[in-house]
Amino acid sequence: MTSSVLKVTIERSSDAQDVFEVPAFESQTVLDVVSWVQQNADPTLSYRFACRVGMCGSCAMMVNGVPRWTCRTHINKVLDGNEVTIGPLRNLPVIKDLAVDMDPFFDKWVAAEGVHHGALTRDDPIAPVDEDSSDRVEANAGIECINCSVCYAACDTVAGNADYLGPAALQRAWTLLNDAKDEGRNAILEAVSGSGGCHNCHSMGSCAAYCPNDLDPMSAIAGLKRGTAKSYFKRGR
Amino acid sequence: MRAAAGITSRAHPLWLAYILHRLSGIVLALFLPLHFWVLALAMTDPVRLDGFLHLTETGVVKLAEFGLVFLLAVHMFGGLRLMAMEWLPWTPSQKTLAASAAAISFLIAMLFFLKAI
Amino acid sequence: MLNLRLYMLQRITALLMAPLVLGHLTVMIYAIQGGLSAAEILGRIQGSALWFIFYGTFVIAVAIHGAIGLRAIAHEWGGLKGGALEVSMWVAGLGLFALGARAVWAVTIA
Amino acid sequence: MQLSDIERHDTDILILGTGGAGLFAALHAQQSAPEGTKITIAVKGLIGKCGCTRMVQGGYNVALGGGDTVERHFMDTINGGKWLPNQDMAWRLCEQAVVRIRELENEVGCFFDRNSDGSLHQKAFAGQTADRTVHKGDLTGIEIINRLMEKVLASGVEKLQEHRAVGLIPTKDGSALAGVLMIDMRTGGFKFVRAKTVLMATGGGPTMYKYHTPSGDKTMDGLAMALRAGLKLRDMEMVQFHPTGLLAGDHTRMTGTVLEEGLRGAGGQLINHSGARFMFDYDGKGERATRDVVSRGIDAEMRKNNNPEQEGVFISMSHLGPDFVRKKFKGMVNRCADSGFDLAEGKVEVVPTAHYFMGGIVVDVDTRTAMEGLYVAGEDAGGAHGSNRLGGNGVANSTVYGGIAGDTMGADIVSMSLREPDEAVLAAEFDRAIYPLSRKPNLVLPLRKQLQDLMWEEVGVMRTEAGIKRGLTGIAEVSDALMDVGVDNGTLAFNLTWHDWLNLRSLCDISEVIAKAGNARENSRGAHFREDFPEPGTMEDSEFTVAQQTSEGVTVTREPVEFSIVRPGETVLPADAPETLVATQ
Ligand SMILES: Cc1cc2nc3c(=O)[nH]c(=O)nc-3n(C[C@H](O)[C@H](O)[C@H](O)COP(=O)(O)OP(=O)(O)OC[C@H]3O[C@@H](n4cnc5c(N)ncnc54)[C@H](O)[C@@H]3O)c2cc1C
Ligand code: HEM
Ligand code: SF4
Ligand code: F3S
Ligand code: FES
Repeated sequence: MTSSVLKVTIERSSDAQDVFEVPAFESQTVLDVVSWVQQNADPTLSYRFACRVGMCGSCAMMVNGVPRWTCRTHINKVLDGNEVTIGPLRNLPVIKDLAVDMDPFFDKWVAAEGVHHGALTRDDPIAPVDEDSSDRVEANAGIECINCSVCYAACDTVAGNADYLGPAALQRAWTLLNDAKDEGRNAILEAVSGSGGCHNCHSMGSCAAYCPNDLDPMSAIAGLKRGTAKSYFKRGR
Repeated sequence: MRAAAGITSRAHPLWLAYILHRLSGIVLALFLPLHFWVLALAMTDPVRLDGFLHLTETGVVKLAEFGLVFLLAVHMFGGLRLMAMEWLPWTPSQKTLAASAAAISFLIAMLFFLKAI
Repeated sequence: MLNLRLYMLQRITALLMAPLVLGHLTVMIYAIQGGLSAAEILGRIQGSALWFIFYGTFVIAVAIHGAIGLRAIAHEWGGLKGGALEVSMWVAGLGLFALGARAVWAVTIA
Repeated sequence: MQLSDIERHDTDILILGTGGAGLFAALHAQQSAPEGTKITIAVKGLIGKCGCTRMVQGGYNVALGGGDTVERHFMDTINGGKWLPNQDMAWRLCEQAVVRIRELENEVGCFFDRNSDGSLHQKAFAGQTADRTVHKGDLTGIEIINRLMEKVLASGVEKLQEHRAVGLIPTKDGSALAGVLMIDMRTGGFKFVRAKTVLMATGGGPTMYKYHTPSGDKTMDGLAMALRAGLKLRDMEMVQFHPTGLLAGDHTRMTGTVLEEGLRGAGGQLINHSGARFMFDYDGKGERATRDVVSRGIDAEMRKNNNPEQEGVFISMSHLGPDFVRKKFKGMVNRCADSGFDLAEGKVEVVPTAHYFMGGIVVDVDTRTAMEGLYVAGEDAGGAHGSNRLGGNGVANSTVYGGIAGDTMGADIVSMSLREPDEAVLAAEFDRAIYPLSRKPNLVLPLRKQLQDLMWEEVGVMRTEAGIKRGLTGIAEVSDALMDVGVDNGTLAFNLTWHDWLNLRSLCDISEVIAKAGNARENSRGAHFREDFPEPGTMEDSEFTVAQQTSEGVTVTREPVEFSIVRPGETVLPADAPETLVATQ
C-alpha cells in the first residue's frame, strides 16, 4: 500500500461525486471501504450487501469502471496509486447512490424461462442422473451463477438494447435446456428467440471476462444460438 | 474522459474483436454504395470510370483501396471467426488456432497481392 | 433487436458472401496486374451470365446482410426503435440493393 | 413523518423473509390456498438474495435409505440436541425432509451431486451415524435458493422487496395478529400490511457476537418483535459457534465468515500461539470432534494466550499438499486469498464464530403460535434442535417447516378474515421506529462493537454466572446509550444508518434474553457451556428455558422436556441396529 489514507471517489449520481479520505487497513475489501464511509463519514450513503463472502450477489458495483463483487475484491487489487472510484452497477436503474434496482435483471431471468419446468412430483423417486454425461456437464457449467449481475453490467449489448435478456438469464436458459429433468425445451427455445433473445449477443465476451465466478455465459449463449438454429431448420421457424 | 475510462476498462481481446468487427462493418456499409456508384459509371460514363480507375494508381487512393480490402478481410475473418465460435462445438483453443491459421494464410495471400501490384 | 429470423438471414448471407468476396479478391489480384481500365473490366465480365449470377448474388446478400447489421447498430448506438428502426433497415437494404443492382447491371448486361 | 403517513395495505397471506422457510411457504401457500388468494412476500433485502439459506455450504440432511432411516436421523437429532429437542418437531423434520428433498429435485429443479450410479451422493457431518447429507458441491444453499427464488419470482406473488418488518400489530383484545408494520427501505416510508395469516421467517441470526457468520441483514428482528408481542421464546441460551471463522481484523466484514467444516474433516490441523497442535488435549477425535467441542478447545487456547498481536489460532492445511488443498477447497482458498491469506501453503488465523441460533419462538408442529394468525418457521422457530443443531439440519428445518407453514396458512385462511389492528400499538411501534430520527445524530457503529465485544467475552463460547451478570449490565448500558444516539433524518430513503440503529435495537433486546436464559440454565448442554456448571445434568430431568416479556421485563422460566417419542437411554432403532453406518476414516 502506497499510503495509509485512501482517496475514495463515490459517484452519488450521474453528475455528483463525493471524495472521501478513508484510512487504509490490512485485509480491506471495497465493501469495507464503502462501509467505512457510511459508518464513519457520511451516514446517508446507500449501498447493498448481505452475505459478505461472494454468495448472494447483492454487493456488485463499478470499481474504477469495472463491475465487481465488492465484498470479495481486496482494495489493493483495484487501487490506482491510493485512489479508487466507486459507482453503482451499470445497466440497472439506480435507487440511491450505490444501490441499484435489480428487478429488470430478474424480470429477464424469468422471461428467459429461467425456471424449472418439471413433470415429476414430490411423490416420484429422484431420477438417477449420470454426472459425466455431456448434457449434465454442460448444465453444471453454469449452475453456480449467483445472479450478481456483474456480467449484465459488463455487456455493451445490454447497455444499448433495453430488451436484451442479457448473459446471466440466457445462461440459465441454456443450463435448463441441457437439464435432463427439464421439460420446457420448446418454451425455452421460444423465449430466447424473440426480439430480446440470444441472437442479439455479439459474443463480445465481457460477460465471461468479468464473471467473478469464472463462468462463461458467452459459450452458453452460443449454445442457445446453435440450439435455436437447429430447430429453425427443423421446424422452419 | 469518463467515456475513455469506461472503454479502456472493457478492453479485452474478444471485446476488441467485436468493436473492430463492428467498425469495419460500418465503414464497409458506407463504402459499398460508393463502390457501386463508381461501377455504375461503366454504363453511364465509361470515361469517367477510367478516370477513377486511373486514380487508383495514385498513392492516396491506392492506400484507401488497400484499406478497404483490408477492412473487408478483417470483417470477413472476424465474421467467420464469430460464426465458428457460435456454431462449432470446438474448444476455445481450437478456435483460436483456427482463427490464427486463417489470419496467417490471409496475411501471406496479402503479401502476394501486394507484390502483384 | 435481432430475432432468430434476422439472425439466420444475417449469418446465411455472411456465409454466402465469404466465398464470393474471396473470389472477387482473387480476380482483383489477377486483374489488377498492369492496371485497371473500364474496358478491361467490361471485357472480362460483360455478357457473362455466370458473372451476373456471381455479383447479383453478392448484391442481394450484402443488401440483406448490411441492412440487418446496420439495424443492430442503429438500435444499440443510435437508440432507434419501433417503426423508425424497421424503416431505416428497409431503406438501408433497398438502397444498397438499388445501387448494387445498378452496378451489376452496368458491368454485366448493359 | 407522521402516523397518518403510514400507507395501508391488505393481503391474505403475508410472508416475512425469503430464506428457505419464506420461499417454501410462498410456494406451498399457492398450492394449498383457495384460488384468488393474495400472497405477499416482504423481505429486508432482495428476494432470495439475503438471509443464510443461500450461504449453506455443507448440505441437507435426509435419510434416503441405504441403511439409513428416518428413525436413525431422528435419534441423531435428539442425541445431538442432548435430549432437549421437542421430539414431535424433530420427528416431523426428519420425516418430511424425505418429501422435501424430492420436491426440491423434482418440482423446484435443484440438482444435487450424484454417485457414479446416478443416485444422490450423501456424506456424513460430525455427529451423524449415517452418510446422510445431500449437497451440491460446497455451495448447496446457492442451488436451493436460486431455484426456489426463480419459482417464486415467476409465480406472481406480490413482492415487497427491501421492506423491513418493524412491529407485529395485534387486534385490540390482543388475541390475534392484525398485521405487520414495515418500513419501505427504498423510500423510508411506512407501510402497515394487514393479513389473515403472517409467517415470520426472518431467520434469527446471532450477529450480536464479535465474530459471526450470518448475512448482514439478519439481526434478530423477528424474535425481538415476537418478544414485544408477548410471545414465548424457548432455548434462548443456545447459540451455536462454528469453530473456524476467518479472522482478518476488525475492519473487514470478512472477519467471522466460515472456513468450512470439511477442512478439519480432510485433516486440517489447528495450531495455537506457541505453534503446537492442541485439540487432542481436549478430545480424542482431535480436530474432527464436533463443533461445540472444537469451539471450546479454541476458546480455551485463546484465553491462555495474551499476545495482543494474535487473537485466534491457526488452521494449517499445507501438510496435505498445497496442490491438493487448492483443488479440493478451491472456493475456500480463493476466499482466503481475497483477504490476503494463503490457505494452501500458509496458515490462516481462525476463531470460533457465532453461526446459528437454536432458540426461537414456541410453535406447534404445524408452525402455529399462541397468537392467532401468526406462524413461525425456520431459524426463528425454537424446538427442533434443542441444545445443538446438527450440520445439515438447518436448511432441512427451514425448508420442511416453511412448506408446512405454507400448507397450514393456505388451509387456515379459509375460515379467517382480516382483523382490525390496535391503533395504539401501531402508534407505539411507529414511534419506536422513528425515535432516533428526532435525536442528535451520532455514530451507531461504536455501540454495536461494544455490544459484540461484550457478548463475545461474557455470554460467548464459555459462560459463568459472574460473566453473564457483567454481560447484562453491559447490555443495559449499550441499550441506554443507543437511545441517546440519533440518526440524520435528512433523507429517509435507503438510510442504512437508520437501519443500523434498528438492527442494534433488536440485537440489544435479544442479547438480554440470551444472557438471562444462559443464566437460568445451570448446567452445560450442547452449545451452552457453563464453566461454573460443567455437568450436563440428568437427561431424564431435562428442562428447556422459556423467556417472555412481562410487566417486570424479560423473565425466564423452565419447563420439562416431554419425551413424547423416546426416553433418555432408549432408542427407536431396532435392537440390533449398528451404532453407526459411517465407515470410520
Ligand atoms: C455460512 C453458513 C453456512 C451454513 N451451512 C449450513 C449447512 O451446510 N447445512 C445446514 O443445514 N444449515 C446451514 N446453515 C444454517 C442455515 O443457513 C439456516 O439454518 C437456514 O438457512 C435458515 O433459514 P431461514 O429461512 O429460517 O432464514 P434465512 O435463510 O436466514 O432467511 C431469513 C430472511 O428473513 C429476512 N429478514 C430478516 N429480518 C427481517 C425483517 N425485519 N423484515 C423482513 N425480512 C427480514 C432476511 O433478509 C432473509 O431473507 C448455515 C448458515 C450459515 C450462516
Ligand atoms: C465477406 C463476408 C462477410 C462476412 C463473413 C460477414 C459476417 C458478419 C457477421 C457474422 C456479422 C454479425 C456480427 C454480430 O452479430 O456481431 C456481421 C455484421 C455486420 N456486417 Fe458483415 N460480413 C461480411 C461482409 C459484409 C459486408 C460486405 C458489409 C457491408 C455492408 C457488412 C456489414 C456488416 C455490418 C454493418 C454488420 C453489423 C456489425 C455489428 O452488429 O456489430 N458485412 N457480418
Ligand atoms: S454469470 Fe457470473 S457475473 Fe453473471 S450473474 Fe452469474 S455469477 Fe454473476
Ligand atoms: S458480454 Fe454481452 S454481447 Fe454476448 S458475449 Fe456476453 S452477452
Ligand atoms: S455481499 Fe454477497 S456477494 Fe458480496
